Amino acid sequence: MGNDYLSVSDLTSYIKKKFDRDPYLDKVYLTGEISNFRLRPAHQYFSLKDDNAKISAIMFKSAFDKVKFRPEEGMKVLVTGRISVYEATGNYQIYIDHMEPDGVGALYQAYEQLKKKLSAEGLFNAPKKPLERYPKRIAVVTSPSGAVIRDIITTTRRRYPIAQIVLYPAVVQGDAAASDIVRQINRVNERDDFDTLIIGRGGGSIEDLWPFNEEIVARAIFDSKIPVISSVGHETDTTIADLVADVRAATPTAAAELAVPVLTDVMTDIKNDQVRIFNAFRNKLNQLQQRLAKVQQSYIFKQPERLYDSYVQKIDMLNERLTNSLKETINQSDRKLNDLVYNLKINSPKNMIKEQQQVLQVQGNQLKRNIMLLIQNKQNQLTQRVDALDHLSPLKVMSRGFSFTTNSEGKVVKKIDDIQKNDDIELKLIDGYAKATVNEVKKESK
Amino acid sequence: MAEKASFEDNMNKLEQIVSELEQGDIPLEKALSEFQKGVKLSGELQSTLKNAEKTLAKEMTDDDSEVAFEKEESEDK
Amino acid sequence: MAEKASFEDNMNKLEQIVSELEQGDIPLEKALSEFQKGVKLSGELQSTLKNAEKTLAKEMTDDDSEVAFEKEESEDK
Amino acid sequence: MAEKASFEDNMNKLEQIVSELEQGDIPLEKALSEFQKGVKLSGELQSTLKNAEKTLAKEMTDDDSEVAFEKEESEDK
Amino acid sequence: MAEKASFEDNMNKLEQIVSELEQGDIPLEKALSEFQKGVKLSGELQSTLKNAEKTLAKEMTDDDSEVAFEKEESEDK
Amino acid sequence: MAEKASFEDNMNKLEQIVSELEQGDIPLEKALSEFQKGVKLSGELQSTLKNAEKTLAKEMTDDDSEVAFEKEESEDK
Amino acid sequence: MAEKASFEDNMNKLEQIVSELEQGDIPLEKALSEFQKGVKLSGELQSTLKNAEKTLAKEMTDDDSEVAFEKEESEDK
Repeated sequence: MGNDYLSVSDLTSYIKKKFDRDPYLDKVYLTGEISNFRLRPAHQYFSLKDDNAKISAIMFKSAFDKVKFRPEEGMKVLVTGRISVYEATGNYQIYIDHMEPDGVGALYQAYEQLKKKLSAEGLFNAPKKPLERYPKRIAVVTSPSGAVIRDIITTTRRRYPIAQIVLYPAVVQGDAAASDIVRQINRVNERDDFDTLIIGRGGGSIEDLWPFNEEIVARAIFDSKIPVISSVGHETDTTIADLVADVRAATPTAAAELAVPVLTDVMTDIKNDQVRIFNAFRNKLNQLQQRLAKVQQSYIFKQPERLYDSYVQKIDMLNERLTNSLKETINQSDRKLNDLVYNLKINSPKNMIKEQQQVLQVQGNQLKRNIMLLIQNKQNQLTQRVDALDHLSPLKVMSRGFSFTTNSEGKVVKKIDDIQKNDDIELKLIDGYAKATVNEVKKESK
Repeated sequence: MAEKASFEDNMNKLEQIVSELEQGDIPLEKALSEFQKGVKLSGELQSTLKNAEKTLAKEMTDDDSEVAFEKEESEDK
Repeated sequence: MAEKASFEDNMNKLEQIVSELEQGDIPLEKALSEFQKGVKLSGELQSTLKNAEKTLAKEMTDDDSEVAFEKEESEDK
Repeated sequence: MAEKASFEDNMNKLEQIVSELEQGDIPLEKALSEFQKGVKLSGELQSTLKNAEKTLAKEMTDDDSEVAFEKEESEDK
Repeated sequence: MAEKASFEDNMNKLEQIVSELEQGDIPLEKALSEFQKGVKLSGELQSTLKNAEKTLAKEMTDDDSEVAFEKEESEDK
Repeated sequence: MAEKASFEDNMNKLEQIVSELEQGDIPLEKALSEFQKGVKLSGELQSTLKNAEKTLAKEMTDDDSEVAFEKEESEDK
Repeated sequence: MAEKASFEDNMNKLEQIVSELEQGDIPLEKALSEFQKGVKLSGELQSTLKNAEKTLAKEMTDDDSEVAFEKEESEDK
């Protein structure tokens, strides 16, 4: 025989896969009696059984935390979960993710169904109406006799006594409750003098709270023009009304606290706002004043003369340069002129005149000398001639004793024949003449 | 009714004015008018609250008449 | 129309004028007229601020005596 | 029309005259007439400045009332 | 018409005369008349300079009292 | 017409006379008359020089007091 | 007419007489007359020279005192 033997692990793993893949075993609705229950700190391990059978059950902490009741030995419960195999022991067991007590199971189912339907319609996720922050009139639909209205009135009086609470008494339990609640919600909505609507009921069993899980109530709340605060049951109870309402309050007191502010707080807020306005405006003014002051501090305003100071200096400087340059021009011209005048004087014809005077002097002297020489020369010539004449003078002969005789006619008597007796003659001697008369004439022969 | 409805509006306006003024970058003239509006508004709001009377809870009867509820309530206690 | 120019506009103008004048390279005649404009603007701005401050001061005084304030307010209505 | 020539124009003219004169190679008569032109220009410039000064002084005097005003204000504070 | 000859023209003429005289080879009468011309020219030049100096001195004195200055100036024209 | 003869012309004439006389071979009467001419010429030259000197002296004196100089000068014209 | 004869003519004549006399072959009477002519001539010549010298002397004297000279000169004109 060539049979292959499986290991236990392989088989168990195979069986587990079979369980896990089975669509029916993935979500099982199971009812049974709790057995072997002992509260453990985290995950819970117990069994579910009926008269003939028993199954191991496990509930992890995350799922068990959501359970709203305390499981007890022998308690009949409704659970949902999946079936799987715990390989270590080879046991199959139910992994419970939801558990609630049996007996309300039908209501619970109805609740779940409605919730699913309304959720699909978007009633829960529709935008919530904001609450009036400072309501004047608040309608409260609740039982006139319960603690709910009392708590709301007390809280409101304490916080915001100026809000008018108007009770719309409603039956909140039993078969008539739902329609009564709807009637009152509609009545409130027929008026337009309410700011807020509170719907409330005290705690109780799911049956007690059931009217608030009814569709007509849900729709009435959803249709309300006035924002709705719902406070139904205890904090752990979540009704459809709570889900549809604009705000859910854990308690009636909380509902009132949500509905109204604290009057003194409001007064303080206003006061604070006022202070803030003053401060903000003062700051604004201070800022602007500073900004303005900064500009006003500019030297432009403190010493406006600085605007033209530089000009004053510049003009003064230019004036100085103007006069200096003219002065310089005049001085230059003056210097040049003085040089010229100096040269003019140096080169005045005075020297020329002096020179010419000297030349003239020389010429004059020369003139005089020359004429004197000339005359001297002539004199010399003359003297020479006169001397020569002197040497030749016939008078020199006479000076040796010679004389000559002239007749009356003045003719020199050379021959005896030239005279006759009794002629008047004149004897010329060297130093004079003598007049004589001829006494005798005698001719001599030679 | 406009007066009644406007308390929250006015509160909002007041808050808006405050934040506008606190942001500080609005022109002076605007700031001045906002400031005056704000002062006036805050005065009005305060006065509205002061003047509002304390009320006793009432019950709306089926024939739409409001009747005192407080007595009943205090009797309940 | 100068009344219409906002405080900030005038402030900007004034600041511009002052910085222009401080830079100093503008012609004398222009500088003079700018200076005069500046003085006038600064006067106007100052007076605007004064008035705003007076308004503030008055509101604050009124605010201290709330009765008076409320009276005024109710007279306003 | 000389009034229309701006202060800076006249300043420039004066500067030109001065620099011409400083170059020194201009005829005496020209130098004289330029000098006189220069003196006249500088006179006009100076008178413009005097007027500017007077104007400024007046603005400042007017402005003093503001300072006084500010004093009061600071006393208020 | 001698007035129209510029200072520099006369200066040049004087310079020419001086250099002619310096060369020295001119006839006496010419030298004399040139010299006299030179003296006359130098006199005129000096007087022109004196007037220029007076003008300068006057402007400088006047410069201190501007009103007087401007009046005079306009009279000169 | 003797006035028209320049100083230098007369100087030359005088020189000529001097050299003629120096040569010595001229008739006495001619020499005499030449001499006299020479004397006269030298007198004239002398006088010309004297006048020139006087003129110069006068110019020089006048030169110190220009007004006087100018007056005379204008009278000369 | 003897005046017209120039100094030199007379000088020549005198020379001629001297040379005639030197030849010696002239009658005494002629010699005497020639001699006498010569004496006369030489007298005349001497006197001419004397006059010339006087004239010179006079010119010379005048030359020393120029004023006088100038007067004469101007009188000559």
